[in-house]
This record gives sequence, structure tokens and C-alpha cells, in this order.
Amino acid sequence: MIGFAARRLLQAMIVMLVVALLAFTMFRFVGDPINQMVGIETSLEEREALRERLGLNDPIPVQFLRFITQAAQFDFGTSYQFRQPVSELFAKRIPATLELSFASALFALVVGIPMGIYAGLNRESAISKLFLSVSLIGISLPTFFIGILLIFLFSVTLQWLPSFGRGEVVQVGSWWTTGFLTLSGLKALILPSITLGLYQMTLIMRLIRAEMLEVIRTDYIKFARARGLPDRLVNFRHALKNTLVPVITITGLQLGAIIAFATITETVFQWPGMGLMFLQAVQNVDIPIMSAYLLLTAFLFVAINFIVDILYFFIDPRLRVGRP
Amino acid sequence: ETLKFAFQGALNALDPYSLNETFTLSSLGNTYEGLTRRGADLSIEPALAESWEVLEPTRWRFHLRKGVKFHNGSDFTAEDVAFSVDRVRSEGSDLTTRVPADAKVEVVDDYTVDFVLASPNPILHYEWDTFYIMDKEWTTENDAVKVTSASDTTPNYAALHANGTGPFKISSHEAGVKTVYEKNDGWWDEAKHNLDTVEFTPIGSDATRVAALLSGELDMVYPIPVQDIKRINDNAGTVALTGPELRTIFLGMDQMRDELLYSDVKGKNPMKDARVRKAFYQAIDIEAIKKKVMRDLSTPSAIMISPFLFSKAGEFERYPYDTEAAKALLAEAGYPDGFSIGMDCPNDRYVNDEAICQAVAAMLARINVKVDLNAQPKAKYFAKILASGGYDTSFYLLGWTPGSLDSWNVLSNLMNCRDESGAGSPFNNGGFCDEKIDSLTKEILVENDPEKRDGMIAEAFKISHDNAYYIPLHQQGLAWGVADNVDLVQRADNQFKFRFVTKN
Amino acid sequence: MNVLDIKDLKVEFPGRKSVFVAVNGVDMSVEAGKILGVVGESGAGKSTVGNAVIGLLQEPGHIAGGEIYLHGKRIDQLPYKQKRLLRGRKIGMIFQDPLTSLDPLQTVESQLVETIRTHLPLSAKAARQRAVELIDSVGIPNADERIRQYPHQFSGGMRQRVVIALALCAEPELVIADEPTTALDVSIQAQILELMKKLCAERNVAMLVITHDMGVIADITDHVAVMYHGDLVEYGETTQVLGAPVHPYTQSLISAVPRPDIRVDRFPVVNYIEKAGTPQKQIDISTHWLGKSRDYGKVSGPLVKIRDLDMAFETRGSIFPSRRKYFQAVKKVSFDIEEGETFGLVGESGSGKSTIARLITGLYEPTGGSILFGTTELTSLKNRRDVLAMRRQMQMIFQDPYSSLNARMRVRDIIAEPIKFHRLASSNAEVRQIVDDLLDHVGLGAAAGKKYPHEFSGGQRQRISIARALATRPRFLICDEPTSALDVSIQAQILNLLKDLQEELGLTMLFISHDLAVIRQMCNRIGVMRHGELCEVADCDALFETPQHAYTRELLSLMPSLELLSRANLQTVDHPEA
Amino acid sequence: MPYVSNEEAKAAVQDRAGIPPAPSRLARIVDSDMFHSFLRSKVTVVAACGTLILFLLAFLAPWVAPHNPFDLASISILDARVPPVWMEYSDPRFLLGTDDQGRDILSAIFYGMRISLIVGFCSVAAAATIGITLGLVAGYMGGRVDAVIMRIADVQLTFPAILIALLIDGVAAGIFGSIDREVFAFYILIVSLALSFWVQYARTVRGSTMVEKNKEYVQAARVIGIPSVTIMARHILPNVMGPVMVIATINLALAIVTEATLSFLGVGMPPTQPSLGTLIAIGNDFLYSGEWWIAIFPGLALALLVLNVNLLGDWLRDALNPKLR
Ligand SMILES: Nc1ncnc2c1ncn2[C@@H]1O[C@H](COP(=O)(O)OP(=O)(O)OP(=O)(O)O)[C@@H](O)[C@H]1O
Ligand SMILES: Nc1ncnc2c1ncn2[C@@H]1O[C@H](COP(=O)(O)OP(=O)(O)OP(=O)(O)O)[C@@H](O)[C@H]1O
Ligand SMILES: [Mg+2]
Ligand SMILES: [Mg+2]
Repeated sequence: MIGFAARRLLQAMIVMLVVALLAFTMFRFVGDPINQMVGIETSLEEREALRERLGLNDPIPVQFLRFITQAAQFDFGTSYQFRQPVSELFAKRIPATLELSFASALFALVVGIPMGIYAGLNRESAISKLFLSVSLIGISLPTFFIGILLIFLFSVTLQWLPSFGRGEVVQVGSWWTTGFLTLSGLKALILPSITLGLYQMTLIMRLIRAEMLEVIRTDYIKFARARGLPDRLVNFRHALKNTLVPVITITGLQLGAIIAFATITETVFQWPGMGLMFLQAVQNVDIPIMSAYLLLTAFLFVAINFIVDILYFFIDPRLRVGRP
Repeated sequence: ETLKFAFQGALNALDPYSLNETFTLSSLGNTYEGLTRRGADLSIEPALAESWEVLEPTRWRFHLRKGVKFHNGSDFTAEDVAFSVDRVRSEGSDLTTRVPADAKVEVVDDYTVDFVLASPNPILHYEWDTFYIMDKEWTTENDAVKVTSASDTTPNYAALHANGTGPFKISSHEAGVKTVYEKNDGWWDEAKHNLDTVEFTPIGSDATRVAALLSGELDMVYPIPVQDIKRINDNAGTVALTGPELRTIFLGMDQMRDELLYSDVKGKNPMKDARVRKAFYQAIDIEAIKKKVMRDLSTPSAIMISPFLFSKAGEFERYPYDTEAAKALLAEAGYPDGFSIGMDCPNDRYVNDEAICQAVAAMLARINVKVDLNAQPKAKYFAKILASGGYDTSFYLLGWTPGSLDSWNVLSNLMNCRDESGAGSPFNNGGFCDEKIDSLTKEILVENDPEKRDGMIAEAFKISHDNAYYIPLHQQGLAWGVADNVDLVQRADNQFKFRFVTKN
Repeated sequence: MNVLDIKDLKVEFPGRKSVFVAVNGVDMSVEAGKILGVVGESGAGKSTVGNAVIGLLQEPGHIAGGEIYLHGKRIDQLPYKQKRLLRGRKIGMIFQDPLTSLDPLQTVESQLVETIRTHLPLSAKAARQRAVELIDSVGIPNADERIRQYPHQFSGGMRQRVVIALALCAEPELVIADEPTTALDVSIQAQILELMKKLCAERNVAMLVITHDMGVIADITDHVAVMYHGDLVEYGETTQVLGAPVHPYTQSLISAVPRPDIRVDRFPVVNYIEKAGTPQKQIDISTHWLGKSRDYGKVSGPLVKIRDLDMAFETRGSIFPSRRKYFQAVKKVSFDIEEGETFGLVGESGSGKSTIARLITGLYEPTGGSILFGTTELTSLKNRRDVLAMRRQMQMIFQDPYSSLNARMRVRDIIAEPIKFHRLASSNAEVRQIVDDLLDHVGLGAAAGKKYPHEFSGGQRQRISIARALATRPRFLICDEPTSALDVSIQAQILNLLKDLQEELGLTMLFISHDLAVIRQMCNRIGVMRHGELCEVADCDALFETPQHAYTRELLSLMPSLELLSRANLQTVDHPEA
Repeated sequence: MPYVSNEEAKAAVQDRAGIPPAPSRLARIVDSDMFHSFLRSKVTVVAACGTLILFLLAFLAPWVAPHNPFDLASISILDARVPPVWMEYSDPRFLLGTDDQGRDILSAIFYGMRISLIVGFCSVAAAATIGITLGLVAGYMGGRVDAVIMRIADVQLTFPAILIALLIDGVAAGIFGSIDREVFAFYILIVSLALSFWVQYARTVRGSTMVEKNKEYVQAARVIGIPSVTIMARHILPNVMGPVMVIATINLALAIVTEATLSFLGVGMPPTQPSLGTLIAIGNDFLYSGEWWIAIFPGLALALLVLNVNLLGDWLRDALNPKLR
């Protein structure tokens, strides 16, 4: 296992290197950072000077190397927009994003899994059909649209829930801020996590349903029933577990996506997280944030996929052969 | 009282010289002050300078206000002014033009400062309402003399903390998330506001911003989309404040290249022909744009500056909307069947920018000009059409507010000749060149007689109008959403000053 | 008082165009403490009866008529919840396909413990204790450790025993055992049968045992029901039915039982055919597709030469080599197979027979030793073309017929695949012709080609698997329990086919079986395995008459008696070439 | 033999008797199990009809739509934001009202759906093809091949569609100079969406393949000598298609919606040719101002499309599984 992890770590390095390289080729196409950093009346000479100082005139490979050497020392530079070290900015934004991701993943799993099982077992039931259709309509509308509709309903019309922000946050430890401990913080989580989790919920639900339909027709489920096991055991321990490989694959990917790319939801709800910052960075061509962010995301995905691969081994003993 | 408000953009760095951008300067103007300030009607008022006089055309004397303290308690003196002048002109500052590079500062005594200029400049202090004075000691002590620049690798104290003389202190600031202001009890002026704290949150999404106002979570939001004005007015407890803004929206055309980019006309540039430009001009139904796109929240304009900023603006009139005349002009110019042209347009910069472009494209289609519209976010848009992108455009939409609120700024930035690299008028993206306008611009700069000066400005604008070098569209409107219990002043420069606010 | 009463049971599988009646008006009953045996041809509907009783017919199958009573209470119409309560506790079920009956993701232990705890009020520890005892009682050595493994780490016979343990663990009142001993060697089989008899005698359990093994029937059953084509053709006390069969099908069935005592050239076939079907065609190999010339060069010496073959499975992974655990499934095994001979492999369940088969076909990589096919060393074969050539010459019939068939392919495509792939036919029409022929030869009939594997009975699936293996016209065929799920008549038909192929074409076979009678008829030489080691290799007759190794002697002594099948009966039926 | 039901036995006899049943292709389709299971499910038939109608409307838009909203000369800003006919101030020319540029919503839906359908289907098909292929290879081969493919996937995951689109757009513009945006926009959209979606398929298929490849039917195929490629395509693929179908049908919605986002970043179709997603996004700005029809009708059209396609997908997945028929 340690060897496996070490190999993955090495691969992660390579992945991050490639990501950084790609990112650097790409930044040329995102726009000109200088325009976003100075007022429109700033003279051309000053723009040129700034560009020179930022090293933007250096050839791409030079910029890339500089970035990599610094990144290797955990120095990701200073944000063009905020004029603060990128790492500090990240540290401030990460709690918000993780809490939102956690809440929406929880929503997706807690609703998606039982509904998926139910729909898989009761293929013809009206409730499952209704649920499947409604969730589909939910995902066929764009995220921003859903977000705005929810805000319109729950904030403007009913005035139950806040329309933006994290509510009141409490400092926990030296740098973590949490919204879980205040009422307004919890209220503020509801709408964005539903908006964000809707797609994953639908996906997980339909995936489980589809897999359940197949698994419940296998011989071992038949035999489990013949042994008189209660439905709970048959459905969850035997049937569900056998559907899990694709489900955890997708859950892992989606979890990564909601942590890394909750951009639209965070924008709609002005959620002060990483996604919002990333979108702003793209809009404002904030290269240091973008590159550090992409590196972080790359690492996140390698890590998540590593965990998923480990989970495969836990779930399915047949996959353990030949693996250290 | 607490005022909670939101703006579409964020307040990033707190260093008053690091970004020459309206919202940043507007926000910091509640904390910092300049030697002058502008009142509700944008008239120049004394602020940290009690009065000033022009001793000779090249020597200005400012008498500073006594007894003013910075938020940290240190006194405001002439040294601070001299320090600020140096700092604002130093490398990394984005406001270097506030004080001419060749001007010298002479400290006469603790409360008197002289500015010695190389050449006369009647509008020297026009932009000083946003040239904020910093505390020399504080800045030096905190090692923040160098202007916070984007190329810095360590954070600058001044970028994260503020120490001004203004009516509000910044008590906490998280860039892009939240900024909290607190009342400055030791402010030198009599407070007309009744606020204790002000909370600012950036909200990027228009709909969310409006929703937050409608739901009563916020007291004030700006800007609001024009289409939501009615909704906000209909809502009990909120009202939309609208008014004219100073920004002029206009269309520019490539008149420099010998062959138009993104066009099916090869080997020549139709836009060099004034008839073609006039045809474009006359094909645009500005009233329809005003009514349908802007929902009446715009003022069609015949010149490139807001009528508020130029006394003779009333002398100009737009060419009438006339499709037939436009077609005739095109035919005359040799394009009876029209041609195709690529158009660049931002989609997140000005009020309904993309919708305006689409409407223009549809209108030009009626005179057989096929427009390929390329609407992009501002980062990509500006990177393409400005000097850094090699002025890669044939037809574009742009907006301009003269920072000094004076026409010379417009002429020198937009209407003088330029070369390929942008030397000259850097924002004359179309690159037209009219010697007469250039020479007028030079004269205007040094002319101290207002009457004569205005005459020359009018002449320059007339040349532009006659040749249709630009197609001015309108001054866009301001729209702020305010809760009924809040009273405030909406200034035409779109700056929001807390000192005008009362909440009950 | 009868525990189980089945009255006029009718089960239908509605198809798209017609309704298939799998069970047509069957009556049976089992008394407490008694064992009812059900025999009959493959596909007669035996398993279907069992499934109907426990209420787990595969969709779209359903009970179309009749009644089922448990202790006099009607159960076939009970609502789902109440039916569930019967399962495990009142009715224990052993499905025919033990290899797919276990959840692949749970250890044997957890499956046992959960079942025990569902039905009996035991603590987790006590339940585990009981689980270990059960596993021990079905003859799996080293139960304490073995129980923590996963089903795929068990051999076929071991899985079958786990399934039996699972069915018995809650001490149900009625046990339905569908082919409970097919994958077991005689000694284990004897142990299991003993266990079952004991259950009946001591706990008054009623049992319904479905089997093809006449020996088992004779051994343990009190009553016998004979099914044919969905009908119950004969029903009565075991002694009477076996001793004096009335129905012609029963008579011919009994006559076809292979004899362990003498060796015959061909197996007697059942010559009773009542309904229109596919009459078995006598084939002339020399003109038949299966006999078309093959281009293999003769080899000098043995065709397959196995030397010091070792196979160790990792049973516990760890980064530290010292903490890894291995299970040595095959230890230093060496033997030769001559061209054209049949080499039999018998031995204890779990002794490594299937593992050897898989090693030869390259499905496992041996941890040591060499396998020579002709002159080619198989373990070091890398070149794709060589591997391909080898594959075509060597085929295998898997022990588990069902899971080796792709559930999403039609039977016709499954069989056609190797023919098409190895380009053994020139046109699609020819492929079709060959497939239909093969299906005929294994007694399924061409129409079966349109169906999917799950629509077949256990024996029928096995036959599909055999047809597929024959489709490449192999030179060397590995048969892992090829006929374990077949009734004697089909078995005879298939074994005869194999024999014909061997005689005419010199087919070489590795024949793994538990059925000593079949081994005796089929094999030239025999290897006996135990605990991964080959303990004896001898000529067939020599082995049966003068066994050397103690284990071999034990095996032979345990062959189920066929005394009940009276001599008279065996002789009345004519043996074509006896 | 007992297996054969009477009719089948007769048919089999006929078969051998050399009476070739030569059904036409159509007859074979009509007679197939698939078609049969299709007809049996009413919901599926309705969904298929619904999908067909939507497709027809989209692809026959120039003939069925009352206006051509992409023809700039034919639209007038003065017609902007006219409500649907049943409301006050409506205009009988515009059944479902007009958008902020004066485009007829009904026609814009038809035209926009064509863009959305092409982009959506092509990108999902491309993503699925790439993803399934790589996933099969990675899962089946394992080892180094697997590591390389999966790490490429990780790199890919890091770049959301927006960034890929910017990259492709930039590179394309760099290579081809001033390009015909309308034509290229399609390719850019499809390629960037496909690139950002394939990983899901690849990882899912890989996971399932790793499970399937140890099953005995795969080993049986290997013993026959079937080459790996064929084993993957013919044996493993059908057995791992279940999750793929689920993801694909759901991804369709995501692709259509993401396309709109890309357009806003200036890399998609020009704003004068709004797709279904773009229409919704435009209409989104007018929700509070009471001009709901601009967003709601295109939204309904999209929801209808997604619903129908998913129902069809559900059926197809079941129909491909012989046990579920
Ligand atoms: N799901 C199904 N769909 C259609 N027909 C089926 C299905 N399951 C079984 N059958 C048919 O029902 C008949 C009886 O099957 P059953 O499994 O009861 O046979 P069996 O007597 O147990 O045979 P064997 O000894 O070979 O196991 C067989 O002809 C089989 O083809
Ligand atoms: N993948 C595996 N991992 C661990 N152990 C295994 C594995 N496969 C088989 N074994 C073990 O190897 C031994 C031999 O198995 P094999 O399947 O060859 O037995 P067999 O002789 O065919 O028995 P049977 O007659 O019961 O089928 C058994 O003890 C089994 O538990
Ligand atoms: Mg059976
Ligand atoms: Mg075996």
C-alpha cells in the first residue's frame, strides 16, 4: 500500500507538471492581465513597464520554469487582483468551499442513494417515476437558472433564507472559519448546497437505480433472499455494495468537481469560496491564482482518484489480486 | 445605524494609488481624502486644502486645513502632501497622471504647499478629488512607501490597511468578500450622515444583487439592471434611483488599415470612406435602442462627451436615423450590396453592451451590412482591441468617461493620431488621424480662457462629427437600488459617498 | 403429516411468441424426516419445481396453476412479506449453481454470520462459532482460517459446500437441495450425504433432493419422483422405482447409468423419445465438419508435458513480504499427456484440479514449473501469433457453465464466435450451419441458438459450454467437470461424442471429474490429487483394480452403491456395443 | 428434445428442411426483441415520438418556424419583449412572445434547439467514444497503460470546459488567423465539451472493466483465443454499458447548458445565433422584470428534450439487458 501511494505521489507530481505546462500555454488566450490591473487611462509605457516587471514578456518556458521552481518551494506568487500571496488567499477561501461541498455532497448522497435504491427495487412505482422525472427537469435547467429560481422563491418571496453569502461565521482554530455553528450560517448553506448538489444527486440516483436493476437479478441476490435475509440486508449489504464500483467512481469525480468547480453556484450565491475566486481569476486574468489553483485541483483529483482506487480494493476483493 | 450595500465588483487593494478605477477610488474616498473633493453636483469643493490660488500660471498655492488628524491620530501637514505627491508619481502607481511628472512641490510652511508646473495647466486640480493624501509617518513606519504593485511578491501593508482622514475608517477588510467601515468620530467636517458602520459585500450576479435588496437583506445595491428598475420600484420598501452617468458609449471603426480585417471587402478599407461611416451612423435607430434596450435609461448623444461636462454640447445634433439615406450613402461609396464586417463587443463591461451590439448588428443588416458579432468578456475583449492586442478590430463598441471630467481628456485619449504601437492617442483604436484635431488638442491644454477653450473644443468635436470619425451612441444611465428608509446622493460619476447617507 | 405438498403444479415461462410450460401438473409430497429424490432429464423442470416452492422463480416465470402447501398451509399465494419469513427458517434452499450463489464481495464468514443471526438469536461471537462449526461439518479443512476468505478464493466444490452450510444453518424444516453434490468428490459427497441423513433422522427435517446421480438416489432417498419434459412420469418408493421401473423413460434412464465395474466402449444411450424433438443423429466424423482435416504436425513424445508445476495464491496482501500469506494450491505437479489419450484427474474437492486446468490454458501464471505443449513452452509464450495458434489447439470446458457464458450474448453468437474468429468457416451461412449442428449434437436443438444463457437450465448451460469448446475443433480439450449437471442420458450422448472425436481424430483430453464411473469409462490414464499434490498416476484399469495410494483406495471404497439398480434391470436394456 | 416448444420445433424442422426463412431487413427489425420491448412500453413510445418531434422541429426549423430569428434583417428591436399571445400587449405574430432583441421565441427555440442538439449529441458521443475506449483499455490492460491513461484523465479533470474552450479557441485563432467563427464555433464547442466530459466515462468504464475482466466469461473468451480488443468490445463493453448510458443521457443536458456558458465567454456561437441554453441564459436576466417567457419556454423545451432522451435511454439500457426484457 505504501509503495502504491508513493508511486501515486510521483505520478501526481508529473500530473501537476503537465497541468502547469498546459496552463501556461493557455494563459495567453485568456486575455491580457495588464488591462485588468490598471485603470484604462494608464499610459502604454507604464503598462509596458508593469508587464516587464511581472515577467510577462519572458518567453513562456522561462515563465514556466520560474513558476515551477517557486511552486516547488510552495510559493505561488502574488495575486494580480488582490495583491496578496495566493497561498494566503486560498487558506481564507478553502473553508467556505469545503463546507459547501460537504453540505451538497451530503445532500446528493443522502437523497440520491436511498432514492436510487428505492427506484431500482420498485421499477414501476409511481413515486420513483415521479422522482426520476422531477430530478431530470431539475438538471436540465442551467445551474444559474435554478439558483435564481430558488433565491426568488425562498429569499425574495418567502424571505426564509438568505440570498447570498455565508451568514455569520465562527472562527475555529487559527484559520478555519465555519458556518456550521450559527443558525444564519446553516441557513445560508441550504440553497447553494441544493443548487450545487442537484446534478450529483440525480446522477447518483439514476446510476444506482440502473445498477440495482441488474444486480437484483443475479443469483447471489436470489440466494440471499432464499436464505431469508431481511430486505434491508439484501438491498443494502448485498445489492447496493455490488453496485458501488461505478457509483464511487462517479461520486469521486463529482466530489472533485464540486470542490474545484462550483464556480457558477458560488457566483450566484456570492459564496466566498474557491470557485468564485477562480471565476474571478479567469475573468481578470489573474495568472498566479489560476496557475496555483490548477495545480491544487490537479492534486485534488489525483488524491480523490487515488482514494477511489483504494476503495475499489476495499469493496471488491477480486480486484486485490496482484496489487501490493 | 448600519448600512449594508453591495456593488457588482470587489474592492481589492486598499492602497489608494494602486488602481485608477472608479469603484476603488470611490470606496477609498470614504476613508481617504484629497486636497479637494466634489460635492453632490460634482462641483469642486475644498477638502484637505481650505483654499488655493494660482499665483502665476505655473505656480499654484494650496492652503491646508489645520487640525486634521489621520485615523491613527497623527496630524495632517504639508509634509504629507509632499510625500503623497512623490508616492503617487512613483513606479507602480496607477495614478501617476494626477500630478504632472515635471511639476515640483514646494513646502512653504506646515500648512502651505506650492505646486510649480513646467507649463500652465488650468485643470491641474480637476482630478484631485481622487488623489488621496496619505500619512507620511504611517506609511514609512509600516514600510509601505513603495506603491503596492501587482508585481510585488510580498504583501504591502498599505494594500491591506487604510489610514486616511476621511469620515470612515476601515475596520476589517477581506478582499472580494467583505469590507466593514466604521464612523470616524474625529472627522474634521460636520457629519451629515448618521451611520455608525457600513458593510460592503461584492455581489457579482445581477439577479442575486437585486434579490438581496428585494428581500431586505441589503439597504443599497448598485448597479441594478435596467430591466429590474420597475420591479424594484413596484416592491414595497425599495426604490430605484436613476440618473444620467457621464460615460459615453460609442462605436469606433478601423480607419487605419488599408484592408479591413474580418470582412469580405478585400484590398481596401471601406471604413476610410466618410460616406460609409455616415451610412452606419444613419442606419442606427438610437431611439429604438434607448427605448427597447436601455428602457429609456440613456441619453442619445451627438458628441463624445456628456453634455454635463461640456457647455456647448447643445450645439450638436445627431444625424437622423434614415435607412434610405444610409443605403444611398453606401451605394454612393460603391457598396450598393453592402459588405460584411466583424464587430467586437464586450459583454460584461457596460450597461447592456451586448444587447446594444446585437441591435446595431440587426440595424446594419437592413442596409445590407452583415455584421459578425464577437461578444466577449472584458478581459478578452480589451486584450484584443487595445494596443496590447495590436488593435485587432474593425468595428467595436467602447465607453469613455473622462477622468478629469473635461473634454481635453477625450480628445487626447480618443481623437488624436496614433501610430501602430499606440503612441499618440492610445485609445483611438480605429486609428483615424486628423491633423486639425491634434493641433487643437495641444492648444486646448494650455488655454486658460474658458470661453476660448470651449470654442476650440467645440471645433474639434465638430470635425469629428462632420467626418463621423466616431458614432456616439448615448450616455448610459445610472441605476441604484435603495431601500426606502435610506437617503443618499447619487452622483453622476457613479461614486457612492457614505457622507451623504442618512438612514432612518 | 406431510411437510410439503405440491398439487398439480404448473409453471410457465411466457415468451414473446409462445408460452413455455416448464412444469406441467406435478404432484409430490415430502414427509417429515423423509427424503424425496427428484430425477429426470436435464431441462425437465426439476429446478423449476424447487424455485416455485421457495417462491423465487426467475422472471417472467410464474406459477400458472396448482397449489403448494407447507405443513398444510398454502404458501404459493402468500404475500411477499410472509413468504420471506418462511425462507431460511422454514425452507432451506440450495440452488443448482453454487458458484454464482455467493455474494462475491462478502467473506464467507459474513454471509454465514448474517444468515445465522437473522434466524437465530445468537451473539456475533456465538454466530461466528457456529459458522466455523458448520463449515467444518461440510468438510472444509482449516475452517477457522478459510472462513475469512472470499468466495472466489474457494474451489467449486468448496463453494458448493458453503452454500449447503448456508442453507442448513438455521435448521429449516424443509430443505430443497438442487444438485447438492455435483462438484464434490466421493468422500466429501459421502460426508455431506451422511450429514443430510442425520438431519432427517435426528431433527425430523424433510428433504427434497434434486440430482442426476442415481447412486445418491439409491443411497439416501425414501421416495423418488421422475420427471420428463415437465411431467411427472413416475413416483414412488425408491426401492420400487429403481428396482422395478414402470415408465419406459425411467427404465431407459436406469439402464444408462455408467458402470464403474467394467469398461465399455460406448455409453449406452437412452432410446426413449416420447415427444418430437431432435433425434440424435449418428454422425460420421470423417465427413463431418468437426472432422475436417487439421494441420497440426505430429509431435514426438507426449503432447503435454508438465513439470514441477507450482501455484501459490496470495491470500493476504501486505507491503511487507514477510506478512503476506500464500496458499499453495498446486505443489510440484508433474505428468505427461500423450497425443490421443484421455488423462483423468480425480481427487479431493479443492485439491487444485481446476487450478491446473487454468494454468495450462494460461489463465493463471504459475509461480513455478514448466508446461510444454508439443515443443512449445507455454509459460514463456509472449508472441501474440503463437499464443493464438496455441489457443486454437487447446480448449477448455469450464467447471461453472453459467458464469463462463456472457449473459448478454445469444447462444448462437457465443458458439459462433470461435468459429468466426479462427476463420474455420468460409461463409456466414456455413457458420450458422455448424452452430446448429453443434447445438444438435449436444442435444439442445438449433432453436436454442436464439435464446440467452439465463433462459436455460443448469444442464443445458453446460451443454452450451461444451458446444463452444468443440467449435474450434481443438486438438487438446480440457474438461473440468463436463457432465456434472447432466442427466445420464445426455451425459452418455456427450461422452460418446467425445469418444468418437478421440477415436477418429486423435483428440487429446484432460478430463477432470468426480464421477469415478465416468472416469473409468473415459480415461486411459488417471492422476489422483490431494492437497495440491499428485499422489498417484496410473493406467485406468490398474488404478481401479490395484490402487496404490491410501487416498485412492479410500476414494474407490466410497463409490456410491448401485445395488438397488438390480442386475436384472441393467441387463434388460440392450447396450448397443457392450 | 424437451427444451423446444412445439412451434419452435416445427420451425427448427423447417429450417433444416431447407426452407430458408428469408425475412426482409424491415421484417427482422419489426420482429426483433428490441422492437417488441419498445412497443410494449408505452412511456417509451411516447418518449420516442416526443424526441422525434423535437428533432424534426429543430432540423426542419427553416420550414416550420414562423420566423427566422437568425436573419438579422428580419428582426426588429422594436418588437422586443412582446409577451405571449394570450397576454396583454401581445402581438399575434409572436405566439410565445419575443426576446430582448425582438426574436420570436417559438422560432428561436426551434433554431436554437438545432444548435443545442448538434452540439449536445456530438459532444456526448465523442466524449463517450473516447472515454469508453480509454476506459476499457485502462481497465483491461491495467499496470502502466492504466496509470498513463488515468493520469492523463487527471490532467484533463483539472481543466474545466471553460478553460479548454479558451485554449482551443486561442490555438485555432492562432493557427487559422481570422476564421469563420460560425463554422468553427461548432467544432470548438464540441471538442471542448467532449474533452471535458470523457473522463467520467473513462473512469467509470475502467472501474467496471476491472471487475468484469476477472469474471469467467472473459476468461472463457480468452481461452478461445479472442484478441483483447475483441474481448473488450464484444464481451466487456455490453456488460459495462449500464452506467455509461446513465451518464451519457444526463450529460446531454449538461452539455447543452454548458454550451451556453461557453458562448458567454465568447468562445461559442455568436450572440446573434442563440442556442437553447443561450436563450435561457438571456431570459434569466428578465425573470425579475416579469418577462418570464424569454427563459421559461426555452427552459421547458430543454427539459422536455432531456426528459424524453432519458426515458429512451432508460428503455434502451433495459432492452440491451436480456434479463430485463
Ligand atoms: N428464465 C427462463 N426463461 C425461459 N425458459 C426457462 C427459464 N428458466 C428455465 N427455463 C426452461 O425451463 C425448463 C426447465 O428448467 P429447469 O432449470 O427446471 O430444468 P432442470 O430440470 O433443473 O434441468 P437441469 O437438470 O439441466 O438443471 C428448461 O427447459 C429451461 O430451458
Ligand atoms: N484465486 C484464489 N485465491 C486463493 N485461493 C484460491 C484461488 N483459487 C483457488 N484457490 C484455492 O486453491 C485450491 C484449489 O482450488 P481448485 O479450484 O483448483 O480446486 P479443485 O480441485 O478444482 O476443487 P473442486 O473439485 O472443488 O472444484 C482451493 O483450496 C482454493 O481455495
Ligand atoms: Mg436444474
Ligand atoms: Mg474445480
